[in-house]
Amino acid sequence: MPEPVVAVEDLRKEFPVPGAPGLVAVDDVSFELERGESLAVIGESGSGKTTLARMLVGLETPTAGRIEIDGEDRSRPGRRARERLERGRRIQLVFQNPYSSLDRRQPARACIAEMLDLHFGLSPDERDARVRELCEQVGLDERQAGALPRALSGGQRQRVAIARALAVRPQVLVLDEAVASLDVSIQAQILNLLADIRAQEDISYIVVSHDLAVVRQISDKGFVMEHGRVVERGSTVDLLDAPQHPYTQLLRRSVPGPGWTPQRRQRGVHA
Amino acid sequence: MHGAATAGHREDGVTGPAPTPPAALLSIRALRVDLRAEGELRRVIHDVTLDVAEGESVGLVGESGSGKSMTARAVARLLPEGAVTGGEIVFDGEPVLTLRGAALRRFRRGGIATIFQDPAAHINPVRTIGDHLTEGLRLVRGVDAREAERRAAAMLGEVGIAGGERRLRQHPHELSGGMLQRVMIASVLLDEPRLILADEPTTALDVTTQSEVMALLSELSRERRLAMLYITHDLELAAGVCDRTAVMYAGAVMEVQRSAALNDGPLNPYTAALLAARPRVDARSDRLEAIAGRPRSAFEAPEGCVFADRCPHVEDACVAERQELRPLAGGLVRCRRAEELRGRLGHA
Amino acid sequence: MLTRLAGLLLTLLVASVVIYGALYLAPGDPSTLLAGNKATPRTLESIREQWHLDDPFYERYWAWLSGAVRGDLGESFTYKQSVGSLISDRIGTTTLLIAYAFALVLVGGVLLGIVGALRPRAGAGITAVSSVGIAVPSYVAAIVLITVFAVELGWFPVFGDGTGFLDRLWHLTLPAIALALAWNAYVAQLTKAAVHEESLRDHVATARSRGVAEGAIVRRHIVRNALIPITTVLGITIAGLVAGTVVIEQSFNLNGIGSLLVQATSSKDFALVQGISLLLVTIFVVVNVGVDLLNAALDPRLRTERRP
Amino acid sequence: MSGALPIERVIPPGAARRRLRGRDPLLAGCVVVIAALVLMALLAPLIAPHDPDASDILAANEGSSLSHPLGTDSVGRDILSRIIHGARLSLLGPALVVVAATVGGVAVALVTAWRGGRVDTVASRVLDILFAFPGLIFAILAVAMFGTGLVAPVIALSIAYLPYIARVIRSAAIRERALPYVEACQVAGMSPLRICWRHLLPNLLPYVAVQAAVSFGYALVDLSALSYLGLGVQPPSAEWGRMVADGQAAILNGNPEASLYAGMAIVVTVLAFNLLADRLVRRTAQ
Repeated sequence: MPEPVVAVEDLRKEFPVPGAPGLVAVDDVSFELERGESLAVIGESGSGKTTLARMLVGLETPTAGRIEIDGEDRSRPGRRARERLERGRRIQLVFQNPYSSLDRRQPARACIAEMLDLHFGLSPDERDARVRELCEQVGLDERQAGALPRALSGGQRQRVAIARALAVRPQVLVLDEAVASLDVSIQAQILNLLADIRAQEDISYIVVSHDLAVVRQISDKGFVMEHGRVVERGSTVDLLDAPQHPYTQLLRRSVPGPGWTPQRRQRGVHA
Repeated sequence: MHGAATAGHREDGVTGPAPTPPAALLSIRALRVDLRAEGELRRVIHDVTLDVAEGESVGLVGESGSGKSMTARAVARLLPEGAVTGGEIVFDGEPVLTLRGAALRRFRRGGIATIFQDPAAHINPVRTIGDHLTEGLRLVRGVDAREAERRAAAMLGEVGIAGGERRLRQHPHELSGGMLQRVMIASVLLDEPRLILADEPTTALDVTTQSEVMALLSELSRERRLAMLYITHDLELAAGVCDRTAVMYAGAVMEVQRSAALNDGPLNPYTAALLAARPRVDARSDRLEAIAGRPRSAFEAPEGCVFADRCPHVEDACVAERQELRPLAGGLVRCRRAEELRGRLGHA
Repeated sequence: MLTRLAGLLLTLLVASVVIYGALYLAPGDPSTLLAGNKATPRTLESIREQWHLDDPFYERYWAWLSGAVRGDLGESFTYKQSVGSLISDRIGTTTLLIAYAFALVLVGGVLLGIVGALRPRAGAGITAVSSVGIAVPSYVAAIVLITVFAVELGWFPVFGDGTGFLDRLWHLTLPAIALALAWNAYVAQLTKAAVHEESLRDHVATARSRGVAEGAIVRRHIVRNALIPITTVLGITIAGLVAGTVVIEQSFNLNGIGSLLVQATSSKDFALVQGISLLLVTIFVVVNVGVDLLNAALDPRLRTERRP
Repeated sequence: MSGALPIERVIPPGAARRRLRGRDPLLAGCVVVIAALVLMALLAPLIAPHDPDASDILAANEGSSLSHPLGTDSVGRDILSRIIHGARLSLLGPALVVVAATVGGVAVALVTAWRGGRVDTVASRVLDILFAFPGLIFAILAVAMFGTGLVAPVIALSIAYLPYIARVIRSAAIRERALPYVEACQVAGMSPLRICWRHLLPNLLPYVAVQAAVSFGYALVDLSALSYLGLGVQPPSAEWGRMVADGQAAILNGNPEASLYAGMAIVVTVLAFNLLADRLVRRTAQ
C-alpha cells in the first residue's frame, strides 16, 4: 500500500468571536488523498470547505489536528523561509477569482518566471525555456504570455494562474472553485485542460466546489461538508447517483437539469 | 386597469412574426443599445427581438457580454446615462423607450418590477426592511403607513420569512443573502406589477437556496398570473422555470424556443454548443466539447454571423452577412444553416 | 459607548503628557526666562522654588493636570495673570468667529456640494471654483479681503473685534469669510463627491425603477446616505476652523485665544501655551468623538457592534 | 490612441473608466508649473534680477517698472527677486515634510496592514492620539519648545502628517492585502518582506503619490502660516508666508503688492499640487 500524498487527521478550525464561543469552521475532518487521485470537497458557502483548503496550503493555522503532505508534517504554516518554500513546492492553489489572483502589474510571463526564480536556481535561458513550456502546456500564446492581466480574459487569466501553480511541479493542486466564475464555454476549456494536466503529470487534485457537475467531471472520490462537518463520503459516482445523507440528497435535487423544477425545501429534512 | 390596450399591438415588419399570440404584454423589436465609453459609442446590443405574453415566463440566457442584463435595463429604463437606443420596446401597448417625466413614472409604478442580482446593494443599507417594503405603497400608491406595514408583514410571511413585524424594523445587514432576496421578491410583489424582470436573482446564492428562491418566485408569480422575464447565465435553470427560453450571444437573440424542446432540439449551433460544453451532473463525459475562443461582446463580434468565428458549422457564406431572426419549428432562430442542421444539433 | 469614552480620556491623557512634557524637555532654563538675563543666582533660586521647577517631572505634571481638571491652568509668565482668566476673557471672540465661519461652511459648502452633484452643469463650475478656493490659505484670503473690502471699498472695518453683538458680527464678517473660504471649497467638493457617489448606487436604481418621485429619491436615498461622509467632513472642518483661528486672529488683530497662543509662543510663556494647547486638543478630541457618535446614529451598520 | 487597440482587448468588469490615460492637458499643466517652480528655486541666484535683500528706501513701494517687474516692497526690495529666492525656503520645508511623513506613513501602513491583529490595534490607537494634534498646533508647540526657524516646524509637521498618510495608505493596503494575488504569493512560499516590497508597495504607489502631492500643498500652507505668524522663517530671509506678513502693513497705505504677489505664489503652488493629486486620483480610479 503506497503512502498517501495528503493525509489529514481530525483537522479543526475555530475562529474567535469576541464575547462568544469560537465559530467552528472546520470540525474534525479527516481524509487521505492517494497519488494521482482527484478528491472533491463538496459544500455550500459556510460549509468550511474553503477554510479547509486554506489550511492545506498554509494560509490558515489549524486549531487542532494534523496535516501531512508527502510524508512531512505540515500542520502549521511554515515559520522559516525554507519551510514555506518546501511546502510551496509540494502543494499549490488555484483561486476562484481570476481577476484578482494575479498581480495586475505583472505580465503573465514575469509571474511564472518569478515563481521559478523563487524555487529553482535556473539560468536565464533555462528559465525562459521552462516559462515557454508552461505557457504552451496551459495554452497561452506569445502575445498572451507577454500581456498584463487586464488585457486577458477570465479564462486566459485562469490559465496563467494554473501555469504559475504548475511551475514548481507540485504533487498536489488545490482547485478552490477554480472554474466557478467562468463562462460555460470557457469553463469547459479549463476543465479539459485540468484533465490533460492530470494525464501528463504526476499530480493529484483536491477539487473544492459547490458545483456537482464540475465535481462529477474532474474527481474520483470526495466528501460532502455541511457546517464544517463531513456528512457523507465515497466515490463521486456513488455520492451523486445514490446520495445517502439527506443533505447530499438535497444538494443533488437542487441542481437544475433537464426536466428539473425548483423545489421548496421540505421541512424537517434539514436540521 | 389597462383592459384591452394590448390588442393594439402592431407588426412593424422589422422581423418575422413571433411564435406567441400577438397580444404580447412586453414586446421587444430589433432593440439596439450603444453605451458611451471613453467618449465613443460602443454597441452592446445589436438586435434583440422578444415577446413576453400575459402570465408567461420567458428565460433570457447568455454568457457574459451577451447583453442580457443590458436588455433588462433597457426594458426597465435603467440604462446608464448617455446610452443610445434603437428599435422598439412596447409594454402594454405603450412604447417604453420614448417615455419621459410623469409618463415614465406612471409606467414604472404600473407595470414592471425588477428583482436584481445583488439584493444587498439594491436595498438601501441605512433604511429598515420595512422602509424598503412599504416605500412603493406609501410614496407611489399613497397607502397609509399602518396599512402598508400590515401588508408588508403579511407579504414577508408569503415569501417564507417568519416574524414579519420584527423583521420590518431590522436593517439589511442583519439578514442573509437568501433572506434579502426574499425581501426583494416581497417588495416587488407588494408593488403589484404585471411583469417581473428578474436579473440573475439567484446567482449570488447557494444552490439549495437558489432552488428555494426560484420555487418561491415561480409559485408566487404563477398564482398571481404575472409575466416574468428571467435573465440568467444558466440554461438549465432557465429551462426549469420558464415556459420559453431565448438564448443571446454578442448582443443578439440567437434562438427562442419552448423550454421543454430546447434541451433535445436546439435550433442554433451556439445553443447546441452551450449545452454540450456544460458538464453534466448525471453523467461524466470523457472530454467536454468546449467552444474555442471566448464569448464576444456585440462591439467585437465578427461582421457576418456573430458566432461565425467560434461556430463548428461555419461556412464562407456565414461570415459574409449578418443573419436575421426567423421562425422555424415553432421557435425563432438566427442561423443560415438552421434547417439543414436541424436534428443534427444537440445531444448526439 | 463606554469604550469610546475611555478612548477619549486616554487620548486626552496622552495628549496632556505630550503637551506638558514637550515644554518640560525644551532646551533652556525657564527660570532665566522668568527673571531675565541679569538675575542673580539667588533670585533664580527663589523663582525655581516658587514655580516648583526642581520637583520631579511626574509630580509637576500631576500638579498641573489636577489643577487643569479644576480649571486652574497656572499663571502666565508674561501677563502675571491666571491662564484661566486670560482664556475666558478671549474665548468669546474665538467661539463667535468659529461659529460664524462654520455657519458659512454649512450653508455654502454643503448646499453647493449637493447642488453641484445633482445639477451636472452647475457642478463643473463649482468644481473649478472650489479647486482654486481650497488652494487659498486663510491669511492670503485675509489680505485680499482687507485690500478689497476694507481698504478700497471701505465696507468693513480693517481690524479689531468690536463691541456689542451686532458690531462684533460686523467686525468678524471678513475674518469669518477668510477663515471659511478654503473649508467651504473643501466641503463643497467632498459633499459633491459623496452625493454623486450615492446617486450612482444600485439601491437608488431600485427606488427609481419602482416609480418613486425624484425628489423623494434625492431626500430618502441620496442625501440621507451621503450625510454619513458629510458628517465626517464637517467634523474635520470644525477642527480645521479651530486651528485656523490662530492665523486669522493675527491677520485681523482680533483678541482671541488664537492670537494669545501666538504671543505666548513668541515669548515662551509656557503655562499659557500649555493651557491653550490643552484646550484646543480637548476641542479636537471631543469633536472627533461627536462625529463618531453622529455617524453611528446615521449608519445602522455601525450600531450592531453592540455586545451580545 | 485610436487604431492602436488590439482587438483582443477585454474590459474586465468595473474597469470601464480605466482608460483615461493618454492626454490630460490639466495634468501636463500641473507638471509644467511644478517643474518651473523647482527650477526657479534651484536657479534663483541666476535668474533673479536683483539681490533679494538689497533695500533701497528711496525706491520703496514702487509700482511695476522695467527694472522692478512686480514693483518694490516697503523697504524698497525687488518683489520679484524676493519671490524667486523665496521659492527656495518655501518649497524646501514642504518637500522635507512630505518625504519624512510619506516614508514613515507608508512604513506604518504596510506593517499594520500586513500584521493586523494586535499590532494594528496598538498602532491605530497611537495614530488616533496623534490625530488629536492638528499640524499647525503641533508645529506651534514645537516652536515654543525649540524656538523659531524651519527645523522644529518641519519635524513637527512630519510627525503630524504621518498619521494622515498612514491612515489612507493603510486602508488601501488592507484592501490590497485581501486580494487573492497576495495569498498566491504566500502559497508560492514568498517571504512577507518580499511580498510587501515587490508586490504590495508597487501596487500602492499611485495612492502614495496622491497622498504625497496633497500633503505637499498642506505642508506649504502650514509652514508659510507659521512664518506669517512670525514663528517660522525669520526676517530678512525671503519666504512667501513671511513676505505676506511683512507686506501687510503697507496694505493700509494702498500698497498691497508685496503681500498679494507672495500670496499668489503660494496659491499657484498649492493649486498645482492639489490638481496634480486630483488628476492622479482620476488616473488610478478603478
